[in-house]
Amino acid sequence: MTLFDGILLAFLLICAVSVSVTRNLLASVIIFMGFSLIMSVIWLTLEAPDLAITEAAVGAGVTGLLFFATLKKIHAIKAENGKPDSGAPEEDGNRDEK
Amino acid sequence: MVQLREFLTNLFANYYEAAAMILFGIGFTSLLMHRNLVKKIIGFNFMDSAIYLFLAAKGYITGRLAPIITDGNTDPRLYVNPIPTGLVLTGIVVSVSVTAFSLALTCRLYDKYHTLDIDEITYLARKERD
Amino acid sequence: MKNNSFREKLRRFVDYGSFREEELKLPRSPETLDTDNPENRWLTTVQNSEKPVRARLAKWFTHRGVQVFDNLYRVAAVFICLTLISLLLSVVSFLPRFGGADNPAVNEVEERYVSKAIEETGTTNAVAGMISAYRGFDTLGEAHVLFVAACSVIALLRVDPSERKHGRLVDPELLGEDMDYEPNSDLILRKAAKLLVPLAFIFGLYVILNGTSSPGGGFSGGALIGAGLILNSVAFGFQRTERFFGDEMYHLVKTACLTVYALLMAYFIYMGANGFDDHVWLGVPGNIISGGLILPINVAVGFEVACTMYCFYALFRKGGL
Amino acid sequence: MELVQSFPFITIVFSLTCGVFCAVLRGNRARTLCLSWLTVTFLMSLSVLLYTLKSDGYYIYRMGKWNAPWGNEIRVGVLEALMATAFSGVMLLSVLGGLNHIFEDCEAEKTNLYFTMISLLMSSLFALIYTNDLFTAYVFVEINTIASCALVMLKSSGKTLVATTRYLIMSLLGSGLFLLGIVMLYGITGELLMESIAEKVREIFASGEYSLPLTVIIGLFSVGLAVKSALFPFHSWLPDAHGSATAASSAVLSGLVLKGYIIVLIKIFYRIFGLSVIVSERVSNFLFLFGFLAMILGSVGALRERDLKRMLAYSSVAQVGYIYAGLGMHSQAGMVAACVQILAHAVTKPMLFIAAGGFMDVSGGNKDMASLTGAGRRDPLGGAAFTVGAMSMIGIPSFAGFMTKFTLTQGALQAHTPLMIMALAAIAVSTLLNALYYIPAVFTLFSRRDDGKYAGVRARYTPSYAGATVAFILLNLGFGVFSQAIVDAVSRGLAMFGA
Repeated sequence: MTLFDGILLAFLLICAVSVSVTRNLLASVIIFMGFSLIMSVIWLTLEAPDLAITEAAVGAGVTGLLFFATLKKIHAIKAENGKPDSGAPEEDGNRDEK
Repeated sequence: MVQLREFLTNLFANYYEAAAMILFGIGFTSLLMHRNLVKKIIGFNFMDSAIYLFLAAKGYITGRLAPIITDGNTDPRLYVNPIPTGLVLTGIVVSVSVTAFSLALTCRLYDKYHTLDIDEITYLARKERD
Repeated sequence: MKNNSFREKLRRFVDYGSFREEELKLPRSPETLDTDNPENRWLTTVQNSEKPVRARLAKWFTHRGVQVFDNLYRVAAVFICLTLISLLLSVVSFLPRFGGADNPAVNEVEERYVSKAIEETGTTNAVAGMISAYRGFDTLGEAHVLFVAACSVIALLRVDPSERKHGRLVDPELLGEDMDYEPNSDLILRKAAKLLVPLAFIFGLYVILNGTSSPGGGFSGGALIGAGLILNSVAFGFQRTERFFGDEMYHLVKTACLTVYALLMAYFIYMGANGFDDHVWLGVPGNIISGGLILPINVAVGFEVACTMYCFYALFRKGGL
Repeated sequence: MELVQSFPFITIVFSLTCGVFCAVLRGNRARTLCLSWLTVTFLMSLSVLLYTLKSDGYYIYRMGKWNAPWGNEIRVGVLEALMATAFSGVMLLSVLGGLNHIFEDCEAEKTNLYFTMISLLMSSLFALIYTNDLFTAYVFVEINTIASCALVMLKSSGKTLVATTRYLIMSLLGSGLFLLGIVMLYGITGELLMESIAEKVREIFASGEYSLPLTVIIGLFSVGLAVKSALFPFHSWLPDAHGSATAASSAVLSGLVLKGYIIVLIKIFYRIFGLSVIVSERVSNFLFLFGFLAMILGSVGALRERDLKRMLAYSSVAQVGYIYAGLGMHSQAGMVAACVQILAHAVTKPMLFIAAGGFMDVSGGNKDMASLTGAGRRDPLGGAAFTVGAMSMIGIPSFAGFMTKFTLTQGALQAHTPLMIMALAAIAVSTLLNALYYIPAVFTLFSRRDDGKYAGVRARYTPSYAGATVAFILLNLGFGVFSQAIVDAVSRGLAMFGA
């Protein structure tokens, strides 16, 4: 049980708990990307280099990006920046009808 | 009292698996309890990462190297167990696919109901049907 | 008035269809009825008692039941998860030691993957040998999990090209204004991307090609190339990427890669199962052309993962490639 | 190794490729490709069934150059071949039956994706039936999950989106627990192949070493796969998902997808742990209890429903309860009853959903019973199919459903007394409840007193719908009449199904 592993695992648990606690979606996505980076470091300490590359490229990279794209798509980010919401789509401006 | 001490020493010995199980519990909680869809999906990712951490920790053998045979010495006692690494590689891609699918669903739901709260969405859908 | 004979009651209970308010000329619902009028009051009492048990039960479930269920659900969820964590922790304490050399997982199955990797699959990376050659069927299923997810995201988020045809969107409101392209992404991003994008492609290609001799392989290399594509489209806008990677190219690459992969695996498995020698040159372990079938498989999976990752991003941002 | 022996492998791999090609073709070309490939897989599975019946044994088909513990392998016996044939036949008929609905409900250029999902679902069902390796089962369970969620979601309406999200979340919970079970089992045995795990488990169980982990692992497998196959306490997602999907999707989901997970559970119980371990771990009592509750409360839920498709969905929950009750009787006869119920329900429920789809056509697209009055008279073939299905669900002899109740009662009689009483009571009560909601439904469909809103509408029979309903009726009658032959085949298959 080296100190380094302990710190990494403790960080994982702190990330997990803090995502459930924070109200702000943007913060939770950033914390999730941090979590994913720490995971790829842990894969290295567990002697699994394949997983480190994949987790770094796929975990923080693509998944984090998809979360940001979703948040942008649902205006969460725009609302946070304090910019007035440029005309939120009116109630029934959606594509699929019944 | 002795049992508790023994339980803790065992837990301390398997610290990777213990941390993975606590992470699994937290992920399972947020997937079950959170009403916000994005939080649910992040919870699902935590749960899956916890299972893969547990699996990879099962394959690790102290004092051995990653299974890349560079110097032609194929004595298995020098290398870590490659099976969990292969399984986790498959698992990570499964998690990405499921996350992309559920995020797409979240976008469409927000498009239609303008909320991320799954209970509110179910209520709106039920009201819409009557 | 309706006759309350047993046959009529049975008919009404048995025959759902006839039980419609207007046919029995009952007022629509008791609340809207003005109960001060003596004649209606009689009707409400009759109507309430006559309403079959099923409807009253349904009414209770839909209104009162939901709140009860809601806070019950919260308490139950916390309780379930605490018991789950404690149960799993107690199980972990009984499991074999972490990192022990005599764990049950260290048996002759694992030894063969490492010791025979070079001579049987021609790869120095035992993990790549295992997931592509020994247990190749899992990874075939794996590539198709990604394909299924890509198809579902296409089905969900794809917007008809006719609405996006002529450059500027026909109705930004319809698609939400975040769909408009990044008109003027700032200078830093463009300069950084100019350097990083080619680097990402080269590194991704390196990781794919060296999958058989160094850590990497189809999935990680593909994800790197995908990330490079995404960076390129973020920095320079979608037109630049659309020039060389549009809808048709995406479908062509995806179908070609997956079919080549499935055919290679079918040939490999059919030959292996029937004991024929599949005359695959295993190449010189250690350099790029090694691992027999694993190299083409890695390349196919790599490009499929790359275009799927970019397709996810493009679908989320502008509903189509 | 004759060519017939490699048919199972061919059906799995080339169903995947057929899915890939369907995604690129146009709607109707994808339809022809998918339907023709489904027919080919049906014929291939049939020839595998005849081969296994003739050779009366199972064979191992190794997927690659290396033998089992190192490479993957699939194991084909009489039971697997029978399930594969029934599943591919029912899949073909369901897609044929709901064809016009598919083209109506899905958006124009997304119908080809529907056929992609169908062929990928078919390949994952084949893989789940044949596989002999736990992690391969997990990978194809994932394909199954995403493809079935996509099938529900492809019908473009707000309600299906909500239903899909809830279905996906519950399914992810289930597969998370299932994967945790696999990983822990790998932790204590070090194996992934079912036979070698069975050896290690026998040693562990004899030495009594990892007693708590073994119980927790069995619990994880049961709860994980029970959540995915909508056993009673975890069934909240099923009525919305199956009620709001298109006719063909709900037919495939209720009839086949739920069964894929149960087959994996039967393999885990029967092949890895063996009945003795399951009995001593008392897990099967919980399964029997949940099955018992599902049989009763599933039917009560169906009684309460006014929407025809949601009623059929609730009745699926009850029928899944039958399977788990059979599993929970921890006896050979109970297992046979469970497998027979898998086949009988797979043959009956899709017919009901296809008929329900046909009724929606002739009554202006709404599903509630009030407007479906007299729909059976306007769509005679659909009415006949629905009646045959209802009779089989109630368990009238000479229909498919009867042999389930018969074998279940046989199994119950062999169990020890408290279990027997509960089982017999459950069968009686649930049969009564089935009758209480199927017979009024049939009466409504054929009642003469519809209010004339859709009086003039006559069902215009497309060849696919007519052919599918007639074929379903014949299949159901065939199952009913030759039930003894099927029960023998199932029990013979189960005899060699074990390690």
